[in-house]
Amino acid sequence: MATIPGLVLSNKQTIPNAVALRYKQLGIWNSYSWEEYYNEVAILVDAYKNLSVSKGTIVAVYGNNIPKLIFSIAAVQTLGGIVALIHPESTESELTTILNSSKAEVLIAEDQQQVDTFLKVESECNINTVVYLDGRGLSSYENTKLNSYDDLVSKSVNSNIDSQIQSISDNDIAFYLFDEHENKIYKVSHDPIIRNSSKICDLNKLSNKDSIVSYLPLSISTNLLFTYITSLVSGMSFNLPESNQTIEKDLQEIGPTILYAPSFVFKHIISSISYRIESASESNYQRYMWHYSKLMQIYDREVSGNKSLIDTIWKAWIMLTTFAPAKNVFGLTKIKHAFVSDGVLSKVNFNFFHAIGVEIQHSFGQAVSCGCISVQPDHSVSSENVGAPMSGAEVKINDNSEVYFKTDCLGEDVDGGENSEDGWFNSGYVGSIDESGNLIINGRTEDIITMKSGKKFSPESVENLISCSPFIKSTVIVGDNQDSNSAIIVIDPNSVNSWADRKNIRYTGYAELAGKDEVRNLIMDHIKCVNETLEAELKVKKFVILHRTLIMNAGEVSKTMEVMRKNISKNLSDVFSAIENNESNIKVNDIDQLSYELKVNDI
Amino acid sequence: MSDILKVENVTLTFGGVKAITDISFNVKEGEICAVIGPNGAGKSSMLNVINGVYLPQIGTVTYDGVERRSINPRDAAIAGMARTFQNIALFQGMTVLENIMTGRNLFMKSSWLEQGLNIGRARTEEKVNRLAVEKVIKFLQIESIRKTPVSKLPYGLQKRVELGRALVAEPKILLLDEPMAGMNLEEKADMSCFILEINKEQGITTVMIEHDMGVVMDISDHVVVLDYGKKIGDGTPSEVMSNQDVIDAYLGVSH
Amino acid sequence: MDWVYLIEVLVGGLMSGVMYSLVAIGFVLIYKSSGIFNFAQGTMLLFASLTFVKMTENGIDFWTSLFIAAGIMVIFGIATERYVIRPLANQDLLALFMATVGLATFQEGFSQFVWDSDVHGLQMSKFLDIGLLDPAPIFMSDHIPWLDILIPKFDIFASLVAGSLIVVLAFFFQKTKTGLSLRAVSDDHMAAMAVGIPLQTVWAVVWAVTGVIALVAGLLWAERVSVSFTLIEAVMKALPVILIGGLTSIPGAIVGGLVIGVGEKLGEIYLADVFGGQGIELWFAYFMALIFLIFRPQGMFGEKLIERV
Amino acid sequence: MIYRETGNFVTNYFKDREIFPLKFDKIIVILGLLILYLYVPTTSEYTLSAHVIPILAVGLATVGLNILTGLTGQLSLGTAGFMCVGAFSTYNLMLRMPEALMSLPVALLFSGIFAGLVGIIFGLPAIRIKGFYLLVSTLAAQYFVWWFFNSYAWFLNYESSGVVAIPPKMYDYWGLGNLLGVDMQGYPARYVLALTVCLALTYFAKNLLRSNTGRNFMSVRDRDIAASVMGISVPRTKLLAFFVSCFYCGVAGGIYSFLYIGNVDLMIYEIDRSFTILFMLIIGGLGSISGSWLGAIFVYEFPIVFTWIGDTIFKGAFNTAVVENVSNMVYGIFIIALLIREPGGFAALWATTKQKLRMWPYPH
Repeated sequence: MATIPGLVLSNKQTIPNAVALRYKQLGIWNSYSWEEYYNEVAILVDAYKNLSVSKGTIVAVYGNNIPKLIFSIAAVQTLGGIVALIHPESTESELTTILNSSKAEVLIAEDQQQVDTFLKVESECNINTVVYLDGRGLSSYENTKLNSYDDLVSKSVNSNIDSQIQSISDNDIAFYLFDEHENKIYKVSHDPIIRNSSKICDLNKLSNKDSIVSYLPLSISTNLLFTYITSLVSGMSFNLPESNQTIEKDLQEIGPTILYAPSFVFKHIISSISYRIESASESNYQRYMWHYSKLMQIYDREVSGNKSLIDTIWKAWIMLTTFAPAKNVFGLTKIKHAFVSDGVLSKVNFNFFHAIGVEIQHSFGQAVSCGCISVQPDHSVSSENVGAPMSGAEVKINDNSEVYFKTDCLGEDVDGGENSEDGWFNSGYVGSIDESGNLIINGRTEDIITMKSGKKFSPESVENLISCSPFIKSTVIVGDNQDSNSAIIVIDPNSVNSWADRKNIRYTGYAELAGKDEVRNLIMDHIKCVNETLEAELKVKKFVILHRTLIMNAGEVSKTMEVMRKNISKNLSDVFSAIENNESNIKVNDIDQLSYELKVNDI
Repeated sequence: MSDILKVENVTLTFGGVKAITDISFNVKEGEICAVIGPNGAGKSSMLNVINGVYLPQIGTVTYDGVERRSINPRDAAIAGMARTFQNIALFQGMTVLENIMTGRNLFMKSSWLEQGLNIGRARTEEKVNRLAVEKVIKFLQIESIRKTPVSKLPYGLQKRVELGRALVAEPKILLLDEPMAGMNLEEKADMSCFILEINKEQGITTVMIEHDMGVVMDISDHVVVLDYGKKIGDGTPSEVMSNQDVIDAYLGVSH
Repeated sequence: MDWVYLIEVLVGGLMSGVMYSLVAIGFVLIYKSSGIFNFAQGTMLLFASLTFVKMTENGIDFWTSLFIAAGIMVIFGIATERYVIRPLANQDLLALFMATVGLATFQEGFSQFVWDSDVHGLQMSKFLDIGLLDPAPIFMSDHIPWLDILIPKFDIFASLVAGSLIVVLAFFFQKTKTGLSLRAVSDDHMAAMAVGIPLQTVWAVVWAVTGVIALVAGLLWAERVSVSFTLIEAVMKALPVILIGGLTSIPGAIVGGLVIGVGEKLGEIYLADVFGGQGIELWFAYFMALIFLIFRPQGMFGEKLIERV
Repeated sequence: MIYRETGNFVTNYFKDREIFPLKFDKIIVILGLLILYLYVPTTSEYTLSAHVIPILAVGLATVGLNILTGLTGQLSLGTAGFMCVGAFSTYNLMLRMPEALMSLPVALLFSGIFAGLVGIIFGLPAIRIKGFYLLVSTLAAQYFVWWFFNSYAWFLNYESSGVVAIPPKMYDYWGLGNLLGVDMQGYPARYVLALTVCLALTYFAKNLLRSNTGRNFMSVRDRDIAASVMGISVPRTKLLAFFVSCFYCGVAGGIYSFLYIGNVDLMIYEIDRSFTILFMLIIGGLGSISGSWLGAIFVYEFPIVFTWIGDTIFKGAFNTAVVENVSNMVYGIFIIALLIREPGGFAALWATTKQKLRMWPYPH
C-alpha cells in the first residue's frame, strides 16, 4: 500500500497525534497532526472530484510549499491524478513547455504571481481549470477558468476516503518531474520514489521524532524526495517557514533535526557565517579565527585517529564558547543529518561542518532516478565523493568518464524517449569511482572544456575550488579552445559588503563595489591560492569580476543555483568573446538593455 | 455613488498667512482621490483640516453625512478616518508590531485595570487584535521585521509600517500624505499595488497626496489640483491633464 | 491700606525679581542657542561663587579672584560643551536635560569636594572699597528720603549690575559676529549650519558666557544668602521665572523675574493668612507660573508652536 | 552564549507576549523568587533594614516615575511629594479609621489612590502644557504638598517635633501576627510585605507596558499628534499616567515610612529625594521596568559601598561629606557617560548584553 495517500492514511492510523505539518502563519506556528492532515486531504478529494479530477488527470502544481499545496498533492493522487510539479519562479516559456509536454489539464497555482504568469501563456496550453490557493489581488479577475481554493473547500464535504486510497495502485504514476538540465519530464510512480525514500530513512534511522524544514519548492526532485516523501515515510514533522525573508529566523525557531539542501544553501550559510563574523569586534574576530583553526587541526587529528585527551578537552571548550552558540544562531543545534544534493561542498566547508558536529552527507540523484542514487553514510570523512550507490542501484563509468547508473527506483521519460542501454542510464555527468566504491562526480558532460592543447577537463572542479571563498558567489570558467583558463567571477554581495565595511572601503552599490581595486586584489589573491593546487595547464590566468549577479529568470543559474553555461555564454557573449580575443577592456551589452565596461585582470 | 467627504469653502490661515483659500471639493465613496500641487500648495494642510489637526477659519467639512466646522482628530478616528503623515509619524520607541497595534486602540474596550492584571477581556483583546494586526503584516509583507524597532528601519519600510498602522484601524476613509515620497521605483510599485488593493479589495475610500504624476495618473480615479492654496483643477486624471491652468501651474513648472 | 508699605513691598519684590532674572538669563541663553534646558545653572552659581570666595579667603585680592574665577568659568563652559553637549548633539532634548541634571550633580559634588561644604559669608562691601564712593552704606538698608520707604541699597546695586549685564549682552548679540551667529543658530540650527556658522563654537561661547553670568549672579545671590549649597536652590527659584517668560526670551526672563518677585511678595502678605500657614512663597511662584501657563502655554514671550505634521 | 533559542517556537499569541519567553529565563525567575522569599528573610536584620527594604521602597517609586516620565514622556520632579502624600495618608488612615477596617495593606492601597488623585490634580495642566513647561506643575506639587503637611499639624497628629513614630499596633494586620506567631513588626515580616507589594505592582506595570495602555502611553510620548489621530485620547492617557505613576509613588511612600524607617518624617520627602529617584530612573533606563530596579539598587548602594571601601581599605579616610560629594560626582559623570554611551541606561546595557549572549559569537 505504498502510495503517497496510503502513507497519509497509515500515518493517521499509527501516529494520529504526531505533528505532520507545521507552518508559520500570522506570526505563530500552527500545526496539523496526521489525523488533521488526513481530514484536510479528505475534504480536498471531494473538492477536486467536483473539478472532475479523476484517474489519469494531470494536475500541474505551481507554487511554493504552503499547506494548501501540500494537501492538494495527496488529494489529487487519491483521485488517481498525476501531479506535475512546477517551480514557482518558472518563466513563461518554461511553464508552457512543462504544461504542454505533460498535457496537464488542471493547474493549481499559488497566488497572483503564478496566475499572472499562467494567463500570459493561457492560449498556448490546454489548461481548462485553474485553482488558486491565495486569492489576494485576484478578485477582479474575470477569467472563468479560475477557481478559488477556499470556495472549493467550502462547497465540499469531509467523507471517508480510505477505500479510495486503497483503490490506487503503487504502480500508478504519482509525479511528473521536470529536469532542468535535460529539459525533460519524467513520470515517477508511487512505488519507486517511496522505496527510494525508505532506503534513506532506514540507512539514517529517521523516525517521527525527527523534524525537517522545507523552504525550497518541491519541483526540485531531490527536495521532493528528501523532505516531502521522507516526512511521509518516516512520519516526521514537515515545517514550512513564514516567508522567504524569514527562513533564517524560522529555521532557528524550529531547530530541525534533519536538514536537506542543495549545496548552494550550505555555501550561503558559510558565507553568512563569514560575513557576520567579519563585522564582529576585532577581539572576537581574532578569537573566532583562532578557535576555528584550532578546531580544524583537532578535526584533522580526529579523522586520522590521533586525537589526544587534550584535544578532546580543547574541542569541548571551543565548542562551548564559540561553535555551539554559533550553531544556535543558525538553528543548527539539533541537526543530526544534513543531506546535500546538487553539488558537493568544498573540503574546507565539509570539514568545518563535520568538525562542529553537523553531519554533512553528500548525495547524488536526478528526476529520473527518483532523486537519489547514492548518499554518503553518517560520519563520512571525504568531501569529494557522493557516497556509494544505495542498495538496488549500481554505477559504472565508461571510457569517457561518463557516469552510467542502474537503479530499481526509476522514472520514465514522458515523451517515451529511452536513453538506457541494457538498463544502464546515462546520468549526463562525468565522474569516477574511488577505491572504496564511492562515486565521485566531476561535472556535467556537456560542460566539459576542451583546451587548445586538447586537454579535456570539467570546469566545475575548478569553479568549485574558486567558489569556496566566502567572497565569491559563483564562478564561470572560460577555456574552450584556449591556451589557458579565464574566470568570470560573481562576488557575494553580503560578505564582500561587510568585508569592505571592515576595510573602510566606500561604495554606493554592487556594481561599484565589484569594480573596486581592493576587491579585485582580494579575488586575485584567492585565485592565486587556488592556482597553486591546480595542474599547470588548468591554472586560471585571467579573470573578470561581473557587475551583477547571475539571474535565475534568465536561465543563467538553475533552480539549485548551478551555473548554466549555455545561457550565460549567450547572455554574456561580449565577455566571452573579449576573453577569447584577449582584449583587456570589455564593453558589455547586457540583458535588460544594460551596458557597462568591465576590465580583464591578468594574474 | 454618494459623496463620503465634502470640503466646502475652506480657508485656513496661520498668523495672517493664507495656507488654503476657499477650497471646495468632493470625494466619492470608494474612489481614490489624489490631491496634487507644487510644494507649499497647501496639500498637507488640506488633509490636516479634513481630519481635524488644523481648525479652518472659514468653511465646513462634511464627512459621512455630518457637516462640521471642526472635528477633533480623535473623533475623526472614531468616525473612521485614518491617515499617514508626510514626515513619518511612527512611534519611534516601539517595534513594528507595537506601532501597528496602536492602530487597533479603538477596538480595545478593556480597562487599564484589567490590562494591568492581565485578566479577562484584556487577554482576549490582545489576541484578537493581534490577529488583525498580523493580517495587515502579512498583507504588507513585513513579516521579517515584525519585532524590529521602527527607528532601525529604512525609510521605505517605515512608510509601509505607517500605512499598516492606518489600515489596521479598518477605516472608511484613508488619508495618505505622500505615501511614496523618497522611495525608489520598486518600492513605489509595491506601494501603488498596496494602495490599489486596499481600495479595490477592501473598498476603502482613499485621499492621497502624491507628487509622482505617473503614479497619480495610474491609480487615481479623481484628481484635485491645488496651487498657492487655491484649487485650480478637479476631475478625472485625463481631464486634469488637459486643463490649461494645471499644465501652466504645475506640470509646466515641474517638467 | 498702607500705600507706603505696599510700595515698599512692590519695590522689594521687583528687587528680588531682578535677582531671579539674573539666574534666568543664563538659562535662556543656553535654551535659546541649543534647546537645552540647563539644570546646572544653580550649581554653576555655587561653583563660581565658591571658587571666588575660597580665593579671597586665601588672601587673593578681589579683582584677581574675580578674573581667575571668571577664567575658570569660561574654561568650565568650554569643557562642558566639548565633553557633555557635543557628544550628545543628536540626542533628544530630554536626554540633554538629563545630562545637565547629571552635570549639576557632578558640579555640586565637585565644588564641595574641591573646596568645602561650609557656609561662607561674603561681604562684597569689603572688596568694593576702591575709593570711588563710601562703600559701607551701599550695602545697608536705608530709607530713601523722599519716599520714606525702606529699600536695601544692595538691591539697587544688584539691579544696576543686572541692568548693565543686559546692556552688555544686548550689545554682544546685536554687534558682535559671534552674537549674530548665535541669533542665527537660535532661529534655525540647520539653516545656520548650512550657511557655515560653526555650531560648536557658538555653543562653546554660550556656555562660557553663561559661566561668567553665573559668577556675577552667584556673587550677588551670595551676598544675600551666603555661599553654600543653598545657592543651588536659586535655580529652583528661577524656574517659574523663565517658564513665565517663555524659555527663549531674555526680556521674558526679566519681566518674568519681576512678575514673580512682586507676585511672591504680594502673595505672602495678602494670601498667607488665607492659607493659614507661613512660607507659602515655597510654592506660590510655581502656582503663579502654572496658572499663567495654562492660559498661555508658551509663556509670555515664548514662540508659539505651530505643530507641523 | 548561554542562550539556546533553537527549537523555541510559539504556537499562539499568548505565548508570544510572555514576559519570559525562554525556558532559561523562566528557571532564573523561579530561582530568584525562591531566594527572595526563602533566603533573604533569613539574612540579618541589618541587611534587611539597611539595604533591602529601602531599595524596595525607592525602587517602587522609580517604577512609578518611569510610568510617567519614561513611558509617557511627562517630566516630573514631584516624586517625593507624591511619596509624601502616600506616607501621610497611610498614617492618617491607620490612625483615624476603625481598626476593623484598616490594616497596613489596605491603607497602602488607599494611600496609593489618594496620591494618584493628587497626581491627577497636578497632572491636569499637562493637557495644555507640554515639555519642560510641565516641570512647573510637578514642582508646584512637590513644594505645595510639602508645605501643606508642614503647615497643618493635624496630619501629624499634632506632634510638635515634626516626626511621628509609628505605634506598634499599626503593624497588627488584624491579629495575623499573633495567629501565626510571627513578629509582624520585625524586619523579616516587613520585608515580606514590601516584597509582595513590589512584585505585584511590578507585574502590574509590566502588564500595562505590554498592553494597550502601555502602547498608548508610549505613543503619547513619541508623537502625541499621531496618537490623537489614531484615536487615542491624549488628555485621558496623560491623566491616567499621572494617576498610575502617583499611585506607585504613594504606595512607595507608605512602604518607606511604615516598613523601612518606622516613622513619618517630612524631612525625607524633600525635593532632593525627587532628584535621587530621577537619577535612579535615568541610570536604570527610561521606559524599562527592570531598569528602574537596577537603577534603584545602584544609586542606593553606591554611597554605602563607597563608605565601606573608605572604612575598610582606607581605614575611615572618608568622612560623610567626602562620601556625599564623591557620590554626587560619580552619579553626575555616570549619568552623562551613560547618556553618551548608552542613552537607554542599565536596561539597554542589559538588553545589549543579552542580545550579545544570544548572537554570540556574532555581533548582535
